[in-house]
Amino acid sequence: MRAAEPVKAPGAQLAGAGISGRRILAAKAEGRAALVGYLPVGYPDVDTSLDAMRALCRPGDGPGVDMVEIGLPYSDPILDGPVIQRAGTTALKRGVRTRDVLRAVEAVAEAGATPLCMTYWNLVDRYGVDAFARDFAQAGGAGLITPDLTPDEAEEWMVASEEHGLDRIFLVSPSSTEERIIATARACRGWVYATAVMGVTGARQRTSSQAPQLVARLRELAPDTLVGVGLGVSNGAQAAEVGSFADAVIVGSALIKPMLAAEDAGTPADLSGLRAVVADLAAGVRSA
Amino acid sequence: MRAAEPVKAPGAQLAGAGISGRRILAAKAEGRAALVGYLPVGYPDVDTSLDAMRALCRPGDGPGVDMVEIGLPYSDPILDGPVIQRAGTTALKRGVRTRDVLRAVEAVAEAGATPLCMTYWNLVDRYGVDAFARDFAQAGGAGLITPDLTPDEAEEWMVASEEHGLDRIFLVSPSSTEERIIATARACRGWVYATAVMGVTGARQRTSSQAPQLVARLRELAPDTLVGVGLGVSNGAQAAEVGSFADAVIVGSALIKPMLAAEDAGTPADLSGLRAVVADLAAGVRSA
Amino acid sequence: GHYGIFGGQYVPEALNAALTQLDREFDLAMADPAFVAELNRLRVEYSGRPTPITELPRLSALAGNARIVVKREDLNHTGSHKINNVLGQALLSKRMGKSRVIAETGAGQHGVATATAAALLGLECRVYMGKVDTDRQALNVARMQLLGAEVIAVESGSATLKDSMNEAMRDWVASVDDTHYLIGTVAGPHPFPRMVKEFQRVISTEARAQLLERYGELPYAVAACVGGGSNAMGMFADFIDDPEVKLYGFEAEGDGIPTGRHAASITGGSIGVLHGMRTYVLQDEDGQTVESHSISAGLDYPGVGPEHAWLAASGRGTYEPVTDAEAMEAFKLITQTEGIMPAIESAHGIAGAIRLGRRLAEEQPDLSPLICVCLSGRGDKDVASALKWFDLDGTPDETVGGF
Amino acid sequence: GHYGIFGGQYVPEALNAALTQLDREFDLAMADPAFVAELNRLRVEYSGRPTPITELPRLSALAGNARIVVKREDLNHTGSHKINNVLGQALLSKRMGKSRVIAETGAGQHGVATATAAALLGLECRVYMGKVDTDRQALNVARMQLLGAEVIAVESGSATLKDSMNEAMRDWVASVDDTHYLIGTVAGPHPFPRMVKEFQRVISTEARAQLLERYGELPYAVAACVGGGSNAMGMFADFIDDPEVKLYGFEAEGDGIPTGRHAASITGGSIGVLHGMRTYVLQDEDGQTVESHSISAGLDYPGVGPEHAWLAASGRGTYEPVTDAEAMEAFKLITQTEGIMPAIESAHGIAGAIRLGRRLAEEQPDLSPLICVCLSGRGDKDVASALKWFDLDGTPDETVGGF
Repeated sequence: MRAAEPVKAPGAQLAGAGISGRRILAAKAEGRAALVGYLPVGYPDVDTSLDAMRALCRPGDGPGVDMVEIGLPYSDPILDGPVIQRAGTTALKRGVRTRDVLRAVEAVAEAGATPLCMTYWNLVDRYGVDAFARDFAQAGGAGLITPDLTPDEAEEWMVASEEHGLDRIFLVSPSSTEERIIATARACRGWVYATAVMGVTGARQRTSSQAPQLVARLRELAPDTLVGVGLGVSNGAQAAEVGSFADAVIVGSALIKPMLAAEDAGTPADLSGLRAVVADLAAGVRSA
Repeated sequence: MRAAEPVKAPGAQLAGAGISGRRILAAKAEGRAALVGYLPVGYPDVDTSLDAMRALCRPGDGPGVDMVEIGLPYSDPILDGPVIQRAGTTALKRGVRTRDVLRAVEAVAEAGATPLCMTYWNLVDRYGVDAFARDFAQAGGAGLITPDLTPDEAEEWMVASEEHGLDRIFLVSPSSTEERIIATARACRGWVYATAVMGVTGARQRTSSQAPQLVARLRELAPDTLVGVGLGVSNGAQAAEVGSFADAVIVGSALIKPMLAAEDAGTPADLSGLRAVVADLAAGVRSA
Repeated sequence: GHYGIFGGQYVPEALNAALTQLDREFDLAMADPAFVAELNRLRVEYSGRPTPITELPRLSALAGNARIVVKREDLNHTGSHKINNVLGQALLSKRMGKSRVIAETGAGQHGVATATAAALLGLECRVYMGKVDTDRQALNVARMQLLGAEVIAVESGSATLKDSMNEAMRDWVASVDDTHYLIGTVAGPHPFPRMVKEFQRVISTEARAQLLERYGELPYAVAACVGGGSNAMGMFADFIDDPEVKLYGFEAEGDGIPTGRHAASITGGSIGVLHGMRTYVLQDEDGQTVESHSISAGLDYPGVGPEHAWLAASGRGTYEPVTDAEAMEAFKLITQTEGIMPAIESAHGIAGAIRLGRRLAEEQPDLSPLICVCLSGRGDKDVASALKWFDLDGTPDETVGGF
Repeated sequence: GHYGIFGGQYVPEALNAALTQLDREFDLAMADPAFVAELNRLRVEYSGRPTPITELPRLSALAGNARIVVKREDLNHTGSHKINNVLGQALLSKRMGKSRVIAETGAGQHGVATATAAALLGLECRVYMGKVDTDRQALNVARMQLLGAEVIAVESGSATLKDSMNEAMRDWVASVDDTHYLIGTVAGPHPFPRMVKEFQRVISTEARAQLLERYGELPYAVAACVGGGSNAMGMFADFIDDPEVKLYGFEAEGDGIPTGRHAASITGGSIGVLHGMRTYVLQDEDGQTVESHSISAGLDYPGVGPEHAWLAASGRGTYEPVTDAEAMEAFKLITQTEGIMPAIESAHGIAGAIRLGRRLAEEQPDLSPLICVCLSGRGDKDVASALKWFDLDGTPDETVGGF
């Protein structure tokens, strides 16, 4: 573990920001936090999931998300709450494959948002880390969010991400030590994913009081690092609140819920609920 | 255990023979073995069981048994085979009581046969050994056959039987040692019950080859003792065979079978089957 | 063969030779260092003896000032003290040249233990079990069959333990030449009560030494549940000659003695003859055996070993009844405070010890009595009964991850 | 935290602090004589250690020239080696000031063991168990509840063991402040594989001394079944540095590797990341975990402890698969020849040892190899499975006394 001295990454605003960091900085230039929306590829099926991601980017007349966190469904998603589990498990049952993420990347890029991928590590490991990085970058992807890969085990990924110019978004948590916050921020490229609560994904009634504290610790220990806050944001008001102290607001379960509701209603391709939530969130990050 | 010297009971033919021994000697005087028939009191009900015992004594025109071994049904009859178990268990379910044996004694005595009682010891123990002996003798009973009481545990019974003039019929078996055959014969009054086989009660296809051997050992070790042979005799021919070497032939299950059959046929009071078996047996002991 | 007026040999003459042989061979075997060494080897290497004693601080906190220690017979191979006896008798069978053993069993514990010893020593094995019991304990029937034993259901009488003893006796009368009847408790005709006591004596021999070593003193009392009474006799044996150590036997009171639905032969029975011995028996006015009732299959027997009858009558031992409800409360307490799920049999002993501890705290508040209870067996076999009692059905407390 | 390329810590950052604390506290505890003494006291006085080694002459006669000896972990309190680990981790939880433990369980053995240790030490306990497992093992659900634990059915994924691990991880991410996740095997993120190995090491420490004392030599091989691999790692630990002692791990081959219905991660899987570790995993082309299949619930896991992966990859250990059919044949053989009914898990180890003995008799007829197998648990829990396999239904062989 390195010594606990604040990161002064000179290129944080430049090379260190990576593709996705630059997108956040663009939002910052508009005086607002960036909005990151999570959707799993393959739910309710691959094609509809691509439509849903397009709807994330352009929900209607107003603005959409800045970045899409494309989730890769996995059999053993230990950081996911029930909503994402249901969507992911259903997608797997319906045959989604790792390679489908590449189509999703293209769709998101075409729709004007920055494509990231959120994936448990075994899927990348199995694909081959370098091969995945290569294909992902080639499809237009910006980087990976890795919920079960910390910098400690990331040697191969550091090399591959450098090689293929991909962002590395690692997670920090309220329980992270100073040393680890610094080291993780140093290992990231793009931004740092701050998990607002101790717990799994899922929309919560109230935003966490731990989130502002964690962001404050990050600001202090790694002042030049961009910070996205995830876990628990469910509506525009919460997005506005989080956007007031974070550089990016990440929303997942709240976007999937209307899709699950559509499926339950027998109209899985109906994205109107999703569009409404996105519109509310996009307005939220702009209202702060 | 006493030394292995042959019993020379001077009164074997007199006082030692007791009531039941004298009945055997009377049969002997006719040049035949005595016939002892077993029936449990209370099966199929008390009154019918008394009728059955009367039928044992006088099955029809011809002769019947010389003695009736009145069985007292017991909850845990460890020396009984399935036929007697069924009759006894049924009798208990229908409410037979220990005191009913006294009515049976009277009925048998009235019918001209000698009444004995075959009983597991706890029933006597519970009644009170002296009280039972007193009441039994008073009703006209000759003595007790005690399948689970050997002379070793019979101190109280020796006293009571002397007091009330009752016969003591203990069992010997093919596995009995010389010492025990002698001691048991000495403890008996009336006769000795030789169990023809190692096993429980029940009619058998063939008579046991152990029976003549056991009787021969008794004749040698206790020459003046009268010997009844039981366990397995089922028809006249077998009775004749056993009667050729024993002083008394004891039949049980073969008598109960027709009564069970009558119950199964819905005519529990029908004693015709029983009468036929008795007639055959009575003829058997007279044909040797 | 007698304990005061109790005990004896009330059996058909046909069994006398076998009982005499057994009596003699047992004495010869116990005097033969090779036999004793082999038995000891099996106890140590096969069954896992010595079993430990375990102090139960969290349970003791509920029992006045008592310090309750349990002797862990539940840790034996096959899960109870039963193995102590069957190893001894099975070895003795081999020594007598008998190639076959038969046994009676209630819920199946002694049957499983006998089948186990028979498999170990290559003996043929047949187990008699009441039809009522084979129906409700099908798993134990199969367990014996897996061990290579033949299981015979007994439909006569009340079709329970006492009838399976009767049937085993009937078998033995006919097969005594090549067969040993391996009785599972300190009951039956002489020499069984004596022999089984000696094979179970190891419980108290170990416990006495362990208590002295750990506490530097003899216990205030030793305690055990009593059905036939083999674990209790094993627990008492080496303490009988320590007059300062009280002996407590806890009988199964079922629904309560006044209800007539119990199995407390000493407290609620009367003197009689059953299964070859004179002892306390549950019987009616005529001497017919009355069915016993207990939630514990292993205590559900209408008689008791004759030496217990004698210890009770002579005042050396104290015998008290414990109801189903008291036993199940103790079952729950020891399970939840100590992580030891006892056989329901043993839970009667625990319940009695807790009651004793509480009573002593009132009567002699300055006393901190050390009470050693024989934990005769483990509760795995009784989980279904416990569920029923506590109205559980195996439903999880909550379900997550469903959609 | 790595074994060659295996092991590691593939977990959410949220757990890092807890794992780091655990790693440090474990080392401090093991260096603290008071902790070691307390753990040892519980092993001896509560669980009944040392467990014996038992030679199996009648079984060995079926295994070439081998002398098969079993280490009797089945004699432990709660019936398997699982207690060795839970006592250690539960004590450690208390030391870390955590008042609550959570655990995953498959058929329920580790859950019962954890609930037991929690009851003993007064810890709150929650057990996650796949919905498929709670449905088919309702008795074990109730057993944990009787011990005072809360049981949560997990419906996500395949609703079996691996999903209950996922759910326990999710709980832990949210509760790590006051909660210890008591993993039941040598799997999961560092330091679990190391810590569980150390708590299970007692198996081989005892066995090595016992073998040397009884036979005056080290064994030709030690053997054990391998699911997650905790009993095997315990059996191997003290022999790893004896190069002349071969280490055999026997994986569950289910219906056979070619059928795809098996649980042999080393023999029939590939390298991947699962449950926080890099190891051999059963996975599809994309890296999605594939469901494992074994008649033995305790081996029915699609991964394996990372040190086993390393022992296999390095050649120090030999890992072979054993089918359901081979294991059940061994289950029957040891039951009927030795009176020891093993857990079906352990029967895999026995089957492997018999096969090894026969193979050695052909290849090296002059060798009389001493093979020590870890008999990891008793078979009581598996009677129902065995019945089904052998097509028994608990019907007695015969009925007598009916009319």
